[in-house]
Amino acid sequence: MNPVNYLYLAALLFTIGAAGVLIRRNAIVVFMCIELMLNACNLALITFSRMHGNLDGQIVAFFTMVVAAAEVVVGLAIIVSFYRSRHSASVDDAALMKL
Amino acid sequence: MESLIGLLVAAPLLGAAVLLCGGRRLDRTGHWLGTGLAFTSFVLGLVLFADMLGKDGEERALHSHLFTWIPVEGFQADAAFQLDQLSMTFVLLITGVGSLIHVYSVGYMEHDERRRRFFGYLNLFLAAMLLLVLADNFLLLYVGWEGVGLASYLLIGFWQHKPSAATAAKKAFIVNRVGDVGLSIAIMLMFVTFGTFAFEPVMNSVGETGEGKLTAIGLMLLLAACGKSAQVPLQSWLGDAMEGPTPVSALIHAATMVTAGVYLIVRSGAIFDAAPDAQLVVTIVGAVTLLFGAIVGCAKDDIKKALAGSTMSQIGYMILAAGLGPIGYAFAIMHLVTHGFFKAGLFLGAGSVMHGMNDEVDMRKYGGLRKYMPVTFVTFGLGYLAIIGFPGLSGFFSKDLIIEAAFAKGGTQGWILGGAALLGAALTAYYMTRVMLMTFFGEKRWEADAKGDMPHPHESPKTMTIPMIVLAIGSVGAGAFFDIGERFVHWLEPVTGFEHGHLPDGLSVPMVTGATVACMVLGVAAAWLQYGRRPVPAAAPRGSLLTRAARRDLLQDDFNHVALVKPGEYLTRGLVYLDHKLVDGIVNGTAAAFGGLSARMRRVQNGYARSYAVSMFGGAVVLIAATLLMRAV
Amino acid sequence: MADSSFPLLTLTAAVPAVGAIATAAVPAAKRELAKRLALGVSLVTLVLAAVIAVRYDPNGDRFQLTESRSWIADFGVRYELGVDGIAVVLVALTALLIPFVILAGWHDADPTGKQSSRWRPTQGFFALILAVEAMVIVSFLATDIFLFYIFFEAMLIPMYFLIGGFGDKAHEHGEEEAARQRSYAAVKFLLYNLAGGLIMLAAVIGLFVVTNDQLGAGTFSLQEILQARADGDLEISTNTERLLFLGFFFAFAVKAPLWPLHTWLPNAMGESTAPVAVLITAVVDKVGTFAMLRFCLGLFPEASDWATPVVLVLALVSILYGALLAIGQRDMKRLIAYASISHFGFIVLGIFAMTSQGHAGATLYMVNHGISTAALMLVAGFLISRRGSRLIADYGGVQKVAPVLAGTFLIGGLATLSLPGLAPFVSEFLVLVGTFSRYPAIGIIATVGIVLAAIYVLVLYQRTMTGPVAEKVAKLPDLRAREMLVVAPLIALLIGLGVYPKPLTEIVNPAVEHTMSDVQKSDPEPDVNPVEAAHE
Amino acid sequence: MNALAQAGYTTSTGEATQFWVLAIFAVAGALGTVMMKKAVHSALCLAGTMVILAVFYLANGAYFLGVVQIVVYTGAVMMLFLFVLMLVGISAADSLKETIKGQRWLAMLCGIGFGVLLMAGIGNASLSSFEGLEDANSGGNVHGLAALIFRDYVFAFELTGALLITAAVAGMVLTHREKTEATPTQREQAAQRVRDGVQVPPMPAPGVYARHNAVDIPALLPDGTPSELTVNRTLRDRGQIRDVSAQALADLAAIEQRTADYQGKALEPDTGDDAEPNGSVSANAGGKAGKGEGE
Repeated sequence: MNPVNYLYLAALLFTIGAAGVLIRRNAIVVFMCIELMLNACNLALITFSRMHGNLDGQIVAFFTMVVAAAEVVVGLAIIVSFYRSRHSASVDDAALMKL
Repeated sequence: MESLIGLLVAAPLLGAAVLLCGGRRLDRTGHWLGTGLAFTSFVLGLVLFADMLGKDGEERALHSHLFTWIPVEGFQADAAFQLDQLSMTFVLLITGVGSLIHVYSVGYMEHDERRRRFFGYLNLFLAAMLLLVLADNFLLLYVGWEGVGLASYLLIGFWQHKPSAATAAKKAFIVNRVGDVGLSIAIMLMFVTFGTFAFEPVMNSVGETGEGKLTAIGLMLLLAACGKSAQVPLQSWLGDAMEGPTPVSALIHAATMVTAGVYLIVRSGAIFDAAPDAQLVVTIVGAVTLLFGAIVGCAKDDIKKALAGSTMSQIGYMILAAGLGPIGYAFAIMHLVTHGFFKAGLFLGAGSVMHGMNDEVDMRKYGGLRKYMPVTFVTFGLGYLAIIGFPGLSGFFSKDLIIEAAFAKGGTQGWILGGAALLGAALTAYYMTRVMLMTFFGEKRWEADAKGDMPHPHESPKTMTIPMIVLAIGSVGAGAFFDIGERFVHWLEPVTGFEHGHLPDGLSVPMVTGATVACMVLGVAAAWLQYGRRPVPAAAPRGSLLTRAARRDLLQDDFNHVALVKPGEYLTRGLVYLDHKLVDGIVNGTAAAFGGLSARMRRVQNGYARSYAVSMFGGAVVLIAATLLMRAV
Repeated sequence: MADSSFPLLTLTAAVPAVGAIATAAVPAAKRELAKRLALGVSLVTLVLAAVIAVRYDPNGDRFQLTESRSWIADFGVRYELGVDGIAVVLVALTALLIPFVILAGWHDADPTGKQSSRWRPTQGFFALILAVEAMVIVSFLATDIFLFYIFFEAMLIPMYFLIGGFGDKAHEHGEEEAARQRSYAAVKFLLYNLAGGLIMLAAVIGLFVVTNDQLGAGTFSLQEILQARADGDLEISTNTERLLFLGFFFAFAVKAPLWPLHTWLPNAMGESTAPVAVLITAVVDKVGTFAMLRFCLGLFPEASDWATPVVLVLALVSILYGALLAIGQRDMKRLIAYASISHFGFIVLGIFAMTSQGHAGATLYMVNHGISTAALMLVAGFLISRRGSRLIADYGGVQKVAPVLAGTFLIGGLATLSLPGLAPFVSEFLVLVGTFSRYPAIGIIATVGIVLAAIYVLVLYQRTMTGPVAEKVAKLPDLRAREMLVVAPLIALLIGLGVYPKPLTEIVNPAVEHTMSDVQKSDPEPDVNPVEAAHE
Repeated sequence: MNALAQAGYTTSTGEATQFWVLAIFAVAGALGTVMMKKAVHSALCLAGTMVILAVFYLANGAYFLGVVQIVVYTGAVMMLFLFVLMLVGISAADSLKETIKGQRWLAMLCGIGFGVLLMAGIGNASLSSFEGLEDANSGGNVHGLAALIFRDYVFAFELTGALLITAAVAGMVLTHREKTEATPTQREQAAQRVRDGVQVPPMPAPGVYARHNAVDIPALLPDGTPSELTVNRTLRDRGQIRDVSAQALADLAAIEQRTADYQGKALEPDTGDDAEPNGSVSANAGGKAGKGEGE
């Protein structure tokens, strides 16, 4: 089997995640979908590093994870405070950008 | 000597500048300054005349080149003067009659608080008219041409508080402008054809180009002449021009300006000689106008309008003569000069009558004035005899010569033109006798004017009578003086050329002369029968169809109104509407369309982060597709 | 004349620019100071312009007093100034008119008292006028197309504020209607000219690309491009040249304005104060016609030749259409605006007649039209400011109460109908002759325009100045000293240039010959070789 | 692994089978994450997918990252998610019914297009050849990474450290709520209740008159209708209220029936005195509203 399949898988997962982000209203689920996308990217990166035979891909994936962790912290905090003020975790309730 | 030519124009121009810019402090002395400067240029003219007589025929023409006016690649317009016998004739006429009328105006305008400005305008007119006749190229002539138009505009509308006067002035200027179009097109044609528009080179190289172009130039010049000299079809302004003060009518609309057209045609005689078709049209216009004016003159009750009709008709004679070519040029100018004398005299007389009658112009309210203003009566009478061509007086000679020349053209044309001229002579006698009888004979028919005070006619002051006397002398003697031994013809011959016309066989000079006199007698008799024997009704009878048409200037104004004015108004209104609705509407419509479009497009901004995300995602898709396509290509 | 080390041209443009900033900085209380400062600056500029006119040598190189600094090296944009004869007279015209504009607008921008004391309209007004002057002068001087373009567009900003901010208070439907119309006019002006400028920008870039392909290094320098064309290094393909020409021409036709792109002018001139209206029609719009003559003909001769028939027809339509609409107007400022449209038609006619008389006439026409319109419009402005109405119907018999005003108005009007002896006649006749000698039919039709001109001028004069005195007019004061100071010199110029235009023609002629050689045209020969008059 | 070194193009069949089996589960998990109605289930599906990904990492020779994936993601991050879920609780946001018109179809369209394009891109990227990580991982994967992190990427590493700290602080700041005024004493609360007049007595306890007193069972009013006031608000928001009123009413009816039988007379007059409890119901409704404001 050619490891390119890993890339196909990554692409598939990324797409699914993206679709989830667009479809779901619950902020937390949306967040999970984002995590899913990140993971898909990581998989791709790691496959690349294997293809090119050096570890830089893994390093990038590593940083991605770190950043993702930080992002999760902040994002969830935002969700919590938003819930406090609105009693809702729906992204559609934050529609202040409406004209 | 050449330098004097410049002074000739400069003197009245200076007067105009000083009087118009001088302000109130000149109000008391201004009119004498104007008159003095007019006389100055008259004296200068005499000096030059004397000098010219000193030389013989061909060397008499003087040239003075002041400066290059418009120097552009391939286009040389000079400010240069040319004083030959033709110009000299006009200079003397203009400055002489002009000076007399200045003097007359001193008395006539005495009670007008804007007299200073009036004299300023008069001087301006003199300057422009002198420029017109002294210019040595058509472009400079054009300057004078429009200059006299401006002066005439200012003077016709001098009593601007009267809407009728303002309208008449505007009408005169605009109709003249139509003629000016002709003149400027003629100049352009000359430039394209000869590469220049100075008199000498153009006339010298006439032979080197085709007749077609010359005909075009000639017709365009004729159009200009029609505008300035109130010839059919551009005659409509002259009648209304009588709104101006009477001295103006005498100087500009009888003696000098209106004859500029004749000058133009005679001056460019070489062109017309080479373009017979154009000449034919000129004669036709002349003949038509001389009848037209005469008919109008027969029906008018307003003394000045009647005289205006007569002027139109007399200039018709001149144009007719000028159209006859070398046979007629000299006679045209000669009639022009004599007409300048007697018509100016007649107008001044009319002015004197109005002066005594509270500015009443309706002849039906005159009558029996000969007892009250004898001097006016005598001078006016002499002018009257002169214009109807009473044997021995100047009109007799000049008009008779023109009629002979008309017959001498030969063929049917000759007969038609001559017949028209004869008929004109009869009509002239008729309407002038009518004026004479209604004004000075019969019992008095005076009425109180609008302010309710009865006129008590009296003789005018010396400042007014003296010029009338001088002009009367001129109108008696000038013709004989000119005609005896063909003095005038020989004087002009070097410029205009001359050839004796030969009457068609079966005609002889005495026969023509006799016919003329007979016609004159007929006209007088007819008028006496109608106005001399029985009293003149105070209210004009309804009259025949022709009479009524003639009272309305043969419907010329109605025609212009229907044919030009109304359509013009509709056109402008329509265009204003279109400009607002269509041209502007398209622009504003586009703007509105964009407004509506954006109003729809902002609906996309529904504020939901998710739908924004969709558009982002879609953008990403498009980008990837684009990159892939790029790589595939 | 050799390239002088002293940057005279830059100085001429810089003086009003600096003056504008200084004027704007004058504190609110010192209003009079601001006015005097602005007037002084404009006079200094006039002196400098005179120096240019003196230093310019008609028989010297095509472009003189040139300056050249590198600006945006990557795109070959240079700061290049230089004058040819046409630019000299137009710079002189601009510098000459601005002092009169400032004098005429002396009280137009005095605060009405409603605003707070920090409100400084006067300073702004005069600063904006000076800014416009500076930009116009640069665009006349620039020989680098990109530099020209920038100032050609930048002009719009101060003009926008002058029109929208300081409009004519007199309006039949009261103050707020006036304000509405004003902002409408300002926006219309801006959008029209921006649209034109946008298309021109595309053409400018296109030109750069072309030069970049063919000369190796792209350039905006007019002189270099002309040189390259002359040497045959630059061969623009027909279609490209036509497209570029259209891009340039559109912008200039909007600015000039040519039918049917004209409708912004009546609004702008009608709603703005008389001095600003003069600024628009006598100064700013001249950039358009000037640019047609310099850039359209200079850069794209073949394309100009190709477009000539259409342009001539458009010009002809403008002449007659403008005159006819002028006859139909009820508002005197709009009437003068439409008259200007007619005159711009004459100018374009002269430019595209491609004869030296036409070109010389068009150039003189720009100057003369500037002066005559300024005279007429400023006097009209004085009249309007007295009576507080722009409607012709509200006047009558002014000549009786204010003879001097009426007289100057009449002279301005006579100049507008180009009476011989006044300056406009010379240029108009040259244009007509130039057109006639190549296109007789068009020349004849255009000549009809002089009759229409007589009609709209005299009707205007008759309705306003003559007849019985209208009520509310009876008390009108005659011209004041300041106003005389504005009008008298203009009238003197009209007469002077009408009688003796030689000084102008001498400066213009060589430049005209250059342009004629650019378009590779020569005047049509007369049928008969002119026989030299004896006294020549 | 060594086999893999020679055959530079394909991987061992073992890995292949592992990939195909696990990939299916991974995709299924991902789909579950998106589709599950309840957030908790989504979280669990996601966790599953992540674990599978961790296995793939290991298979790809990224041992360190594989472990980190399990520890950090599946361990820490997902737990964090569950905590927040517990805080926020379930809400109307969970319903999968789409509210924005056309959103779902657009999303689907873009998603499919995106996926197809991406795969096409990978497809024609001609990535046939690849060399494994043998020599890269020769000194051990962790050493290799460490060498890179602390030599080449040390600066980025430092930055991420700073980033993490900032994030931690941010989390605290965002969730921290400053107490502005002193908590009202019992007396003040009582005074307040009397002042705004609604629901003067304390909230009724859940389960009153009900069969049993579970916390999610509303108390029954004298006429047998349930009073939602008696149930915790979070439960109310989630709609997790077990309504037993019907049964209670049935019992009540049975009791009355029995009484009636006992007394041997029909029960007409009983309906008249329903006015009072109705009034209390309305009062309760008002009280509910009042509580709403009070929050």
